[in-house]
Amino acid sequence: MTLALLIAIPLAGALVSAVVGRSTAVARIIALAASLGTAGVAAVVWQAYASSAEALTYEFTMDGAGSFLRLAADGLSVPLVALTALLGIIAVLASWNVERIGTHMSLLLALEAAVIGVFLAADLILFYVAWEAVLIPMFFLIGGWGHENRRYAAMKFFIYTFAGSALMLVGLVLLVVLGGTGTGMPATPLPIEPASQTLVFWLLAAGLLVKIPVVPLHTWLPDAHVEAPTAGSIMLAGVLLKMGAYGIARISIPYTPDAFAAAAPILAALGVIGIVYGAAMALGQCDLKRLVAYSSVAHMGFVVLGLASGTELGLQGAMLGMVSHGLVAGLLFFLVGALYERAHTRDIGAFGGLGVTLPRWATIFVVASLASLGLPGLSGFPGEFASVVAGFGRFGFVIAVAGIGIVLAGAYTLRAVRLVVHGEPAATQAPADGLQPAALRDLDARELLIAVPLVALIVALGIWPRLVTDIAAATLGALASLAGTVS
Amino acid sequence: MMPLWFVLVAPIAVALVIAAAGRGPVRYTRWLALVGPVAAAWAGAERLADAGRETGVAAEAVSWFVTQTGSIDVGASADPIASIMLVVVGVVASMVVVFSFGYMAEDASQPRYFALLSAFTAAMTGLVLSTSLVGLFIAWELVGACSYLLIGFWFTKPSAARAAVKAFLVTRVGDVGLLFALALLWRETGTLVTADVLAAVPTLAPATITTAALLLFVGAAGKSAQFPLHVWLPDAMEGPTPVSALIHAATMVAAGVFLLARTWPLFEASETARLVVLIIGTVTALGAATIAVPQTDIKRVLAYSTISQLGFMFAALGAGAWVAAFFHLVTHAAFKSLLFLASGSVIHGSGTQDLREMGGLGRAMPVTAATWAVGVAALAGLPPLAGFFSKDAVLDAVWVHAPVAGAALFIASALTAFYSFRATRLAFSGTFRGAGHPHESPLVMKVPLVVLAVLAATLGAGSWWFAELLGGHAGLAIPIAVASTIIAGLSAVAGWALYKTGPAADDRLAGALGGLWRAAAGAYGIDALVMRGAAASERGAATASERFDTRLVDGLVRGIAWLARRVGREFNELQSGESQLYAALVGAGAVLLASLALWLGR
Amino acid sequence: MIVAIGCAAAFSLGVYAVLTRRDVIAILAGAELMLGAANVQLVAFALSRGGDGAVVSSFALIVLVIAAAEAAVGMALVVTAYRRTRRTLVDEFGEVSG
Amino acid sequence: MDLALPLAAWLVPVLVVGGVVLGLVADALDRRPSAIVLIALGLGGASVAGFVLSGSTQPGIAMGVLAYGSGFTALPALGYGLAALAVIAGFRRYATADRGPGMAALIALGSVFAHALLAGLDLIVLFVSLSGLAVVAYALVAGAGTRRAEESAVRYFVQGTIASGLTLYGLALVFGLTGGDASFLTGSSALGSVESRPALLALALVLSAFAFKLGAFPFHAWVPDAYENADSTSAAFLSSVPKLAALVALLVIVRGTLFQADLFASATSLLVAIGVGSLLFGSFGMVRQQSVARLLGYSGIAQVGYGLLAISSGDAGIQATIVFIVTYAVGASAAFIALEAVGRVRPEWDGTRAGMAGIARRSPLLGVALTVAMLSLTGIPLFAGFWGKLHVFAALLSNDSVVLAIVAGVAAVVSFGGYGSVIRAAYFEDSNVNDDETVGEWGGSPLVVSIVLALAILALGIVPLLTGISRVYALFSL
Repeated sequence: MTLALLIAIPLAGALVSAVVGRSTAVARIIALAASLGTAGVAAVVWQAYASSAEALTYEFTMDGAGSFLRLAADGLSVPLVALTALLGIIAVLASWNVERIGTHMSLLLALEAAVIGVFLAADLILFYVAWEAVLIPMFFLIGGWGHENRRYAAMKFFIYTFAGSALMLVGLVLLVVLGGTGTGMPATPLPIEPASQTLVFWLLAAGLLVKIPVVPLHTWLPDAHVEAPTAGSIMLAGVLLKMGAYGIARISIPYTPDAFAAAAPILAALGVIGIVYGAAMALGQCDLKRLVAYSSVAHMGFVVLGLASGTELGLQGAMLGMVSHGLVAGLLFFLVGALYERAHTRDIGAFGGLGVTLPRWATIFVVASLASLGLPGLSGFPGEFASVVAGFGRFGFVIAVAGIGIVLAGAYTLRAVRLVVHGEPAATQAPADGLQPAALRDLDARELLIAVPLVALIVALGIWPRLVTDIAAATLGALASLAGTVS
Repeated sequence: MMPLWFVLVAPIAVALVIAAAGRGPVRYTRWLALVGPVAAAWAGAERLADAGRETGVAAEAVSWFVTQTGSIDVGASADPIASIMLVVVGVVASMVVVFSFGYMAEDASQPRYFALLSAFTAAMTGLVLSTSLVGLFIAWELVGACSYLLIGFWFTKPSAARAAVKAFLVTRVGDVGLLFALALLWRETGTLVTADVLAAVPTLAPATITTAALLLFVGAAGKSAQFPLHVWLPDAMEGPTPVSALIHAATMVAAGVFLLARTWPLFEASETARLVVLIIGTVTALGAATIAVPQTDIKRVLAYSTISQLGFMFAALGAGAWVAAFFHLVTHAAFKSLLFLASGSVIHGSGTQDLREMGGLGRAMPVTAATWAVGVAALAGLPPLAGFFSKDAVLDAVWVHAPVAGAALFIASALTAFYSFRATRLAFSGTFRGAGHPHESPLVMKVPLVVLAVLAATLGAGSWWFAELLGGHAGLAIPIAVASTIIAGLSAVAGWALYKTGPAADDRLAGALGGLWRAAAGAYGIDALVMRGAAASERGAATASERFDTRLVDGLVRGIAWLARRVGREFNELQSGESQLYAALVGAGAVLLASLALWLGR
Repeated sequence: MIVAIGCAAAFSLGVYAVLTRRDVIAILAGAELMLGAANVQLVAFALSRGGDGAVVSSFALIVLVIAAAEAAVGMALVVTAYRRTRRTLVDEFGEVSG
Repeated sequence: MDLALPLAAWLVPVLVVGGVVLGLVADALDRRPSAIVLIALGLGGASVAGFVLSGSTQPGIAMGVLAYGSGFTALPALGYGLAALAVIAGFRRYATADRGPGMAALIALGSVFAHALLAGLDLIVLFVSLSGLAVVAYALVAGAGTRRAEESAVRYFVQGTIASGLTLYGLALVFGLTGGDASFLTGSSALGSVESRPALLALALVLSAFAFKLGAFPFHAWVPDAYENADSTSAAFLSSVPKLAALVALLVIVRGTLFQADLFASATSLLVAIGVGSLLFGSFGMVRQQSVARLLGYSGIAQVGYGLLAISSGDAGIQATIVFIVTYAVGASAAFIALEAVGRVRPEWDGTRAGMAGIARRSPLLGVALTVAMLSLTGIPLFAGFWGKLHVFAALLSNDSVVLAIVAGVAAVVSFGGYGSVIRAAYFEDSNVNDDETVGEWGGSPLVVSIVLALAILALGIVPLLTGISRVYALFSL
């Protein structure tokens, strides 16, 4: 029953805040209450799963009719659900003073409910319904609260993902037709006959790879991020990108293992290209949000590499990579959003010397940047390390190309730090459109309430990654054995 | 017995306390920064004292990643070389902290400085104590990060910010090599605990061993600034001088040598890897020595000197004598940190870093001058100071193993003596050419100088004890010792004499050596080349992202959208508005269907 | 067999009329001709295949009624269009397109 | 011929006709609003009765001609319901225009013809209902009263004449081939054993007759003009009820009765040809449309493509067609009625996307209704349209025509180019016209009706998620 609550609470919150959203105070309270409630339930689910270690399931049946509403939480989904719940609170807090706050909060909570739906779905049709349902609130968040070319970005975001998921729907239905066991996803699904596995795998991959995103299919991400409001960006980078990788682990590996094993080198190549390409692109950006967007492409490249290796270490690396990127990207987007709220520009050149004018902001930004470039002791490192080591174990020296990406990651992150935090305070530089350094006030209590817990989690996960991997170990182990190689 | 976890955790806790306490009580909280180094030195000394009795302290290990097939563990334990390094790190760090009380007295953000120093000590001890390669790698990158934060301490200075980024990126290139060495070893041996890996070495294929060794060496070269990854060290002088003394003289740069010493069986098994190390070491030693000669900034002289001395150590490693290299590392740590602190005191006193503006400081800063002299003598390798014994061991080993390399090192040691005495003469004798009047540093800066001077002088005697502890051959190779002393002495005198007339001597030498002098001054253009490459790559990435990403990939997407609209326009044209065309369409459609049906049904 | 050919000819004549004549009234006439030809074809073909007379004739009668209804509505449309534009040439109505 | 037929067979049409008669009498007495109300009541009553009866009575065939019970009564009931909603939505329009009640009556009669077409199992009934619907359609399009409407009506009529000629010719062939036996049930056996050439010609002609009524690809020319120029409520009726009836009738004929024999195996590929043609033509044609009604016209063509593909995919296609057409009919009429509401909220709306910029800010409920309709037509989950598309995909894939499924998927994506642009216009464009002074009011009856339809779409979208498909759509199964 608790699983159903995980979706019901944010949905209820969304409906209520949509209806009553006129007054800002009420909307804020409801949104915060809903997100906190969801986080509470997520903690209960985490605890329940950790102690019992076998998947919690829930099926909604109304007098015997076969329902599609089957939920299940296991090692793969519990960490991601917890991440979604946490980022939900962060997103709500980050959009404290946004205009038309009622509808904004309801879209945000609807988005959270849909994403949790994807992670908990134990039914192929419900998985697809939740997958598409995520698009609608995000489309309106980008379009409604975006900046100059928000319309183009919203349309591009929707059509890009919808095109991928249309093919995915064909794949899913083919899976149901071939599988023959109805639309439910049993705990250990049996793979479909090898002949059509390749077709189904690549149909599913169309939808999943667009969402990760993998390099040739990624151009929607920078536009969507630049235009999305802060809360939208936090959720988009924090959880939406994980749905693709989750889909591969949840559906592609168990249902089409042979095709997955055959496609693993291609996936690994795409991952490595993503790492290098994302980092190279980020190096050339002068808009902070585009820079973080491209860095997300690079981070998800590591996750794909980890998945492609098919080994348990690789999968754990991918899981860590997903959770860590959720925290790091969420924090970075929050910081950039806070800066945008104050300075109304995201151009990297407009800043400088923020270390002096905004010490608190600068410190957290440096910590987040170091985590983003994968410094040990912070959450970025374990995921990357495990993915690279596992990827190397499986594919050998071709993975060394990722090394370039790792160095470039250091380059673009530290370039951003150098241009924004270091150097003389902006007073001496030409202030961009009347940006007086005095106008910039440092992070206030609310913003610290968001940033500090995230930093604490990033450090904790960096020092002791088994916080996440222990939960996921059992499921990932089973998946690894399915994916053929167990090393 | 000082527990190892305390040595690691204490400095981190102290760092947090100092940072949290903020500017107010910094006068008192900064003394806490001594806790880490003293603890490290104490623990190292304790373990060295009873090294005789093989205590075999149980390694407290904990598994970082657990998979069904094997786990990646992280642990700490102190074996002899680790204990020595603990002492080195502990002593030098304590001296630097005490020196910094004076040097950084009026700096606004002292809490951040002392917190970072303490964090660095923790990272360095972590690196030294780690029993698994993963633990070592984690500490390795943390050390790199602390160095980045400390070089860029005065981040308002754009040059410092750039130098910090450069240092981090160049060492990151090395770290990537190390990462793939670990990945290779994990794939081949299934474990990353150092002892198990080294135990498995005989079973590995030669090619794997060589590749792993070379990758490890890439990591070491990055951190220890060996050619071609040496470009970052001279720029790292942008950081505060005590930082240069601690990080860029004694501890971090020595990590490369320590890594090779720690994984020695791997190198021992691969002839080619050792050859590469020898070549790179020798080239770096000689190259850096030539570059150091014409330098005018006192800290850059010492920086290139450090690169050169590290070249000596790697040459010794290449020649197979890792004990000699390790001994030279210890002595070098002592006298080089002394020289850096002394140069700090000189800069603090005279207000300038440029040798041409100094002069006559001997009289104004007697203690600094005296300690500097001891350091310089040790660096030049004049008996009976520590440098003489350790350099002699290195020269002996290299000469026996590869005479050509030995000769090159002899030339390098000659140059070392020359530039060290040139700097001494320019700085300390003659009349003060700079503005203002130099003054001696306060007591809190003089004490560390004296302590380190004593160490630099007496460590030489330790070579017997050292050899017997680590198993190298004791004693002094007399012929080598005599030859090196003569060469060193002659070049020292030459260096001292030539610069009687002060900086003018440089122009005379420049005239005499012509292009070579200018080339050496510009570090043979390598640095410029790398910087131009980096800038070009950054611009390239910008234009690439503009051209490739937005035009090509996005263009493709917009193209598809345009195609859809274009097809749409064609269809809309079909709706031209004439009624008869519509009617004809209906008729034609029916005929088409009928013929299709007939044809299909035949 | 003759009837089939005859009806087919009449039908195609009707179609030709609808497609080529510019005057809407002529098009209406063509339409009537088509329906009539089809009706005769229906009756002839059904009877030749042994259809029961009553059913066939009732079908034919209904067809006639429907044809009349269509003609009526068609004429109504033409009249309303004529009353507004004073023109009955079909190709002058080319305002709606795209 | 026992006259004690079960209620389900005759009660529903009688209610409608009764309503119409009373309405026309009221109109004659010059009390137009009550006329509209009476007609609407007739339709509404019929719809409710239909749904109630469809569940309770045993399916059977009345007078050998008209099937009733379960699907055959429920689907017409849905038709009547949609017609009733169209009339209610157009209440102000019909109550004021002098030929208003006539239009409402036409809609009611049209839905009766649709019932006959859908439930009829006899060649004669088929021809009567096809022609009847055609005549009603011409009148409705012309009824809008604008020059462009009349012109579209004339053009529609010209095409219609050829189509009905072909239809009659086709039926004549079938009638002859079955040896004069008009009934579908008994005729199909005779058709099986007849020589192939004329039978195939007959099949082709009957298919083209239905294709024209549905507005499928080669016969689609009238659709964009008719939907754009008819007034929104008649377009709502035209785009949903006749299509519903025609598609189900086609399903019955091709899959259920007449063209059963394996001689007609080629029917599948014919349907696929027309289906894919309409799918592509509609989807791509829709993307550039500025006028929203015209855009919905192209979308109608595209959606029929899905229906035809469903029919073409064998037995699995039967439930798929039913599910698809129900969700499409509700979606299409919701869309057009929402346009009517836009007309009311912003009277000077010129029918284009740009014209309705920022309408959602002016009236949020209208924005929601529009969005729900658009997303349902695109086939996005949580909305009724998704289940239609899902079943079409499942049907196609179950007789492993993967390529067709992919084409259908791509077409859905392209179609979002059109649907999405409407949502974009409603929400994200800033309206250059400041709405407060305009004379438009909150939206009136069309807004209420479109909200009701939007809720229906949401219910049809979400309830199956909880209770599974069978329970909800069993009602309509044949």
